[in-house]
Amino acid sequence: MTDDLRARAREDVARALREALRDRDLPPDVWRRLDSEWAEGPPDDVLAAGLRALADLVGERDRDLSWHQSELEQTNAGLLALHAEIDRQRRRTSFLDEVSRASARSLDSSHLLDAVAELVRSHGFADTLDVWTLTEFGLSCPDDPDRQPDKTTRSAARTREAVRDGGSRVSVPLTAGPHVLGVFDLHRSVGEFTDDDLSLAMGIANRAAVGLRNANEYEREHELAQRLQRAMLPTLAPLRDLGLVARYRSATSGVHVGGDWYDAVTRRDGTVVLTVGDVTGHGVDAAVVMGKLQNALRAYALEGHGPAASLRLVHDLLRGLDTPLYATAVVAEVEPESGLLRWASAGHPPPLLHEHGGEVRYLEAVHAPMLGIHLPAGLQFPQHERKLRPGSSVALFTDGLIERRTSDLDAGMARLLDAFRTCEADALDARAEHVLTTMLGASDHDDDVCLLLCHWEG
Amino acid sequence: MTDDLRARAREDVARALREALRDRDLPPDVWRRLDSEWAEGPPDDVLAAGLRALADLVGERDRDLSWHQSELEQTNAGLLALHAEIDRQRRRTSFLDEVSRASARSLDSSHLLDAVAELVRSHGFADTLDVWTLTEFGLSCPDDPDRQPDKTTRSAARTREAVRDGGSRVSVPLTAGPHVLGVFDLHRSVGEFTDDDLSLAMGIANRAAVGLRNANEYEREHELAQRLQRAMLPTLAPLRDLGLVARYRSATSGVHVGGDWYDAVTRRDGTVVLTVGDVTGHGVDAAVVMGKLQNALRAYALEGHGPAASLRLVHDLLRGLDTPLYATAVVAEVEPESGLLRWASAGHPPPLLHEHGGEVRYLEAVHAPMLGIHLPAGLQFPQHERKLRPGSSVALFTDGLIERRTSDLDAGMARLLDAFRTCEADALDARAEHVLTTMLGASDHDDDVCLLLCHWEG
Amino acid sequence: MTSVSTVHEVPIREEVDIVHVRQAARDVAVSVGFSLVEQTKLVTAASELARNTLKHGGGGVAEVELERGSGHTALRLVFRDEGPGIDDVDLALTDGYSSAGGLGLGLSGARRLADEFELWTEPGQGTTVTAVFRTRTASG
Amino acid sequence: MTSVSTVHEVPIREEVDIVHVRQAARDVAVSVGFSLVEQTKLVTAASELARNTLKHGGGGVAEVELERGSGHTALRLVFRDEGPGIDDVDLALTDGYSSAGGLGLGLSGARRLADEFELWTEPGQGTTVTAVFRTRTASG
Ligand SMILES: [Mn+2]
Ligand SMILES: [Mn+2]
Ligand SMILES: [Mn+2]
Ligand SMILES: [Mn+2]
Repeated sequence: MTDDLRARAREDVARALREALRDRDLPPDVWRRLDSEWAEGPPDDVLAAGLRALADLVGERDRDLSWHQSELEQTNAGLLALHAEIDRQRRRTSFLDEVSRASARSLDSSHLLDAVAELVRSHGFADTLDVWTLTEFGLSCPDDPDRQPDKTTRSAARTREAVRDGGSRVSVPLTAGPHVLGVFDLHRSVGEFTDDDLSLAMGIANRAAVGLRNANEYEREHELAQRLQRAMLPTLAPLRDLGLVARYRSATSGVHVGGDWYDAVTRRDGTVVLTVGDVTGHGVDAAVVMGKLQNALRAYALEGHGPAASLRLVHDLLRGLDTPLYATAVVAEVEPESGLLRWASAGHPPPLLHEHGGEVRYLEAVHAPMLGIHLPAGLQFPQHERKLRPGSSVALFTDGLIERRTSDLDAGMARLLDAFRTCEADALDARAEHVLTTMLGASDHDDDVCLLLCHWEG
Repeated sequence: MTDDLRARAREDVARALREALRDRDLPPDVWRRLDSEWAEGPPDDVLAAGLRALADLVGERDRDLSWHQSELEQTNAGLLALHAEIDRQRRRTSFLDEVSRASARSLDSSHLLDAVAELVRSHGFADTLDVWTLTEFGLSCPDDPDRQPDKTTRSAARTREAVRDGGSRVSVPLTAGPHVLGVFDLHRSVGEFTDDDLSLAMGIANRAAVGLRNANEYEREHELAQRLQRAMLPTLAPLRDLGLVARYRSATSGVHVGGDWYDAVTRRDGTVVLTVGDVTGHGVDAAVVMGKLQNALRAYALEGHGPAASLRLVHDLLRGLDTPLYATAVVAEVEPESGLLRWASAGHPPPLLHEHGGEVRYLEAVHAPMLGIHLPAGLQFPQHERKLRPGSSVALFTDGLIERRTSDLDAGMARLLDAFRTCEADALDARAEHVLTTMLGASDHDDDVCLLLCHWEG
Repeated sequence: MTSVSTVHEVPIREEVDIVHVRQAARDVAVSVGFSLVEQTKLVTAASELARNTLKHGGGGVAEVELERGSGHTALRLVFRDEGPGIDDVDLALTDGYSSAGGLGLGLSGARRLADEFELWTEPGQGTTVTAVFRTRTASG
Repeated sequence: MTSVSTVHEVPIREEVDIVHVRQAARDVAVSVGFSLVEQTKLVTAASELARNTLKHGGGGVAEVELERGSGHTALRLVFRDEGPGIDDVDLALTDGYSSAGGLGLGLSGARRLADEFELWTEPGQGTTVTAVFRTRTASG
């Protein structure tokens, strides 16, 4: 056969094969490869060449397919892993944000530490969390003051770094700026803390520490204000010859800084001078004027001035102060030898006398006007006296005890008499508590309250 | 041809074809399908059947491959989108955590609002952030007190919800518990706020609001403590006949509550009584004793007692107080008519006299012991007097002005003389400032300081 | 009112059927306006659950159901097999575990991706897994 | 000391080459101890960058390089083409943009997945993209 004849025969066979595959929806590159196979070699091999070409294609496609299947499967698995990993990170970040928020929710350090501990447990980060706070006496456990920190806890505070103790215990320092404020001890009953957990624990501790620092700073200022205010009222030393009890209750609603005061002082001659007073209004200004009046009254009383003269002198002093506030006060002095009671009042509720037999009455008498208002020059303040019967008590108090927004003054004064009458206690302390409980109950009171009880046994 | 012959011929051809494809690494199902094609039909068609079967397989594999390619491509795109989406969420959560932390970093409300605003800008969440805080006078802009809130801002505060104004402005309320504390106005110069951005803005505002509430509570307590402390020192009213200036500087290191005091009071006869004193120690206890001594001294002075008698009475009063603290004090009285100066000191640095010509000296003289220590009964306190020359000033001060840890008392007293001598100012105010600046400078002082200047023109 | 309709039922007998399940799930998701991220979560879970049906259950069937209510559209995938069942469901849902080998995030990963997930199984009776995916965007 | 070696060079001429690039990248990643998540980020980025080279650059070549130092192993992918280049690089790196159509997270998504990313392009001169992936785990 000539080359020409061979070629023609080859083309015939190829055409026939093309015809046979015509209804197969084959991709273009299949035809390209078949045509190139068919364009070469002897016509007898055309069929086999076509077959081989197709078989090659099947093999290639099969390999490609298995690569793609494998890639798809691995990508799928990778997608799940990526999603799980990022989900873990997201939960971690949102956990830290929750810790930040819990640490800011309260300025009460024990509240916020409880809230953080609760979060740590509910997120399953640790099974127990022990809190240690650094005090002037070292690391202390607020939940159990007798407990001593162990080596790991102390080491975390000293090194300012997370310290492991085995796999299931970690101690992390609570550091805010340059200061170590405490330590968290974290325990797991199942599973170990990974390096990642350690850095998460530090993240938790850092956020809690900032909240703790804020709470501490708030508490410091709050305590300072409270102490300044409380320190304005004297701590009464027990008297030699008389029973004495004093109570102060700040208003439970509104401003908690008040202008009521009580005082008791013993002159060199043994006379005891009792004072209860009430500056109008509340707040810092009232408290400061209260301090001035209380101390001036004590100064005059100590010097030897009687109740009326002391009040008159304090009135002058208040007039000289640059303040729009007024005050009421009652001063009573008792001679322990004789049981003589002298008293004077400037616009104040009268003293109450509780006698041995149980009789209770108010010592109603003429009194001077309020301290600080304009008075005619030379006006004398009235003063009164009476002999106490042995076993009597005198009660001085401010209007906060008897005045309620819901009832009038007379009703309140009658209720107070009843409170003393119904009191079965004998001890002065218990009587004061009974009266306060009966008069104020558990309800809010918007005025502050003073009560001073003095007992003369005779 | 019999069926038998045909089958034999078919098998021969099939075997020959199998042989031809032997070196093709075809998957098992290809052989299965080829064998089943070759087992049927006339032998002439065996070749064509094999060809068709392979072609079918190529087509199928090609379709499967394109499905897998498409799935792989889409999964890849989906993975990118998921990653981008979760990355966005992660950044969002970590942004919120940063906001929480910034809101807790300081108890100074303007600091923390600045920090939050800075975060909001640096994260590109908004281009400008205006802060409004709710005061007793309504919404106020701390950066520009004259600015009035617009309708959108007011609406956010009223409804406690995020309010849009167009696409690029959002106002969100700062709410902590039941209280609205302020509003953030967020502006974008490019792009609009989506619904998602609105909820993120609320998340930012909620976190900032908790920090703001804490800062407000801290500031309230801090201010209360400061006011209580400051209110213990009088606001001196100008005198008719004398120039008067007083300065108090609390210690800049350690406890900021001190026991120094100054006072000035005019008796009804026109005599002016000046006092400066210093209770030992610092802190609340010293401050409270200071308040008592200051007020008692004022009471005695007002009553008419002279400097030595007043100090002696205050000594008795301090002895009667239940406190381990002592005090030093100096009392000076000036008669404006005559320029007569009387003074007495109890363990206190001497007064300084600055005369018209510029001469400066200390009024060194015998003084009584410290107040509060045990004294022999009936001991009189020494009192001194001298006539002032017209244009003279008297300076009373506490040891905090002259005593430094790094130098001794004598050197300090000499420095104080120099400070007065080198003063070129004439006004009393300016002289007080010059002396304080010269003596204390900008360095820390660990004791509190009082300075009282009184000028008699004559 | 909520209506539920079965849109596709795909037999799972060989490897290539996994791609059929993916395609069926993707088609429906696209038709009701799932975002690319939502589609990806759905298709990935469908793929893993189909593989689980094939490998662990010895083949079965996947149903793609569409639940339309006022204001929400949910796509529900149900995979049923009559294989050996799962002995310890909690263990099978633990990250990293797979009794049929592999990477072990299949079931737990699908559960994490889905909005709702339910697994019923009985030793010797086979396993049915239902996974629901919701879209936040309005349905198309 | 840090040593860099080219481990694979894969021509990118047709669709199926994308799978070749994926496989080459995955093989090397597995051999140096990349975790499944790290592998997935790497392979996904490789796939997108290969597709970019094919579609935008009209084909080119991918190189997989390994950088080993004391205590770290990094895998560097380099994609080179001699296509038309990119006119506006910032725009091309914006989420959602793709001048060759498609979903538009290819370049920006790859950049987000990589630890380091560099793009060099010159109109008419072609484009070279380098993406580096580090592993935190010790190298195998
Ligand atoms: Mn009151
Ligand atoms: Mn009252
Ligand atoms: Mn002092
Ligand atoms: Mn001092």
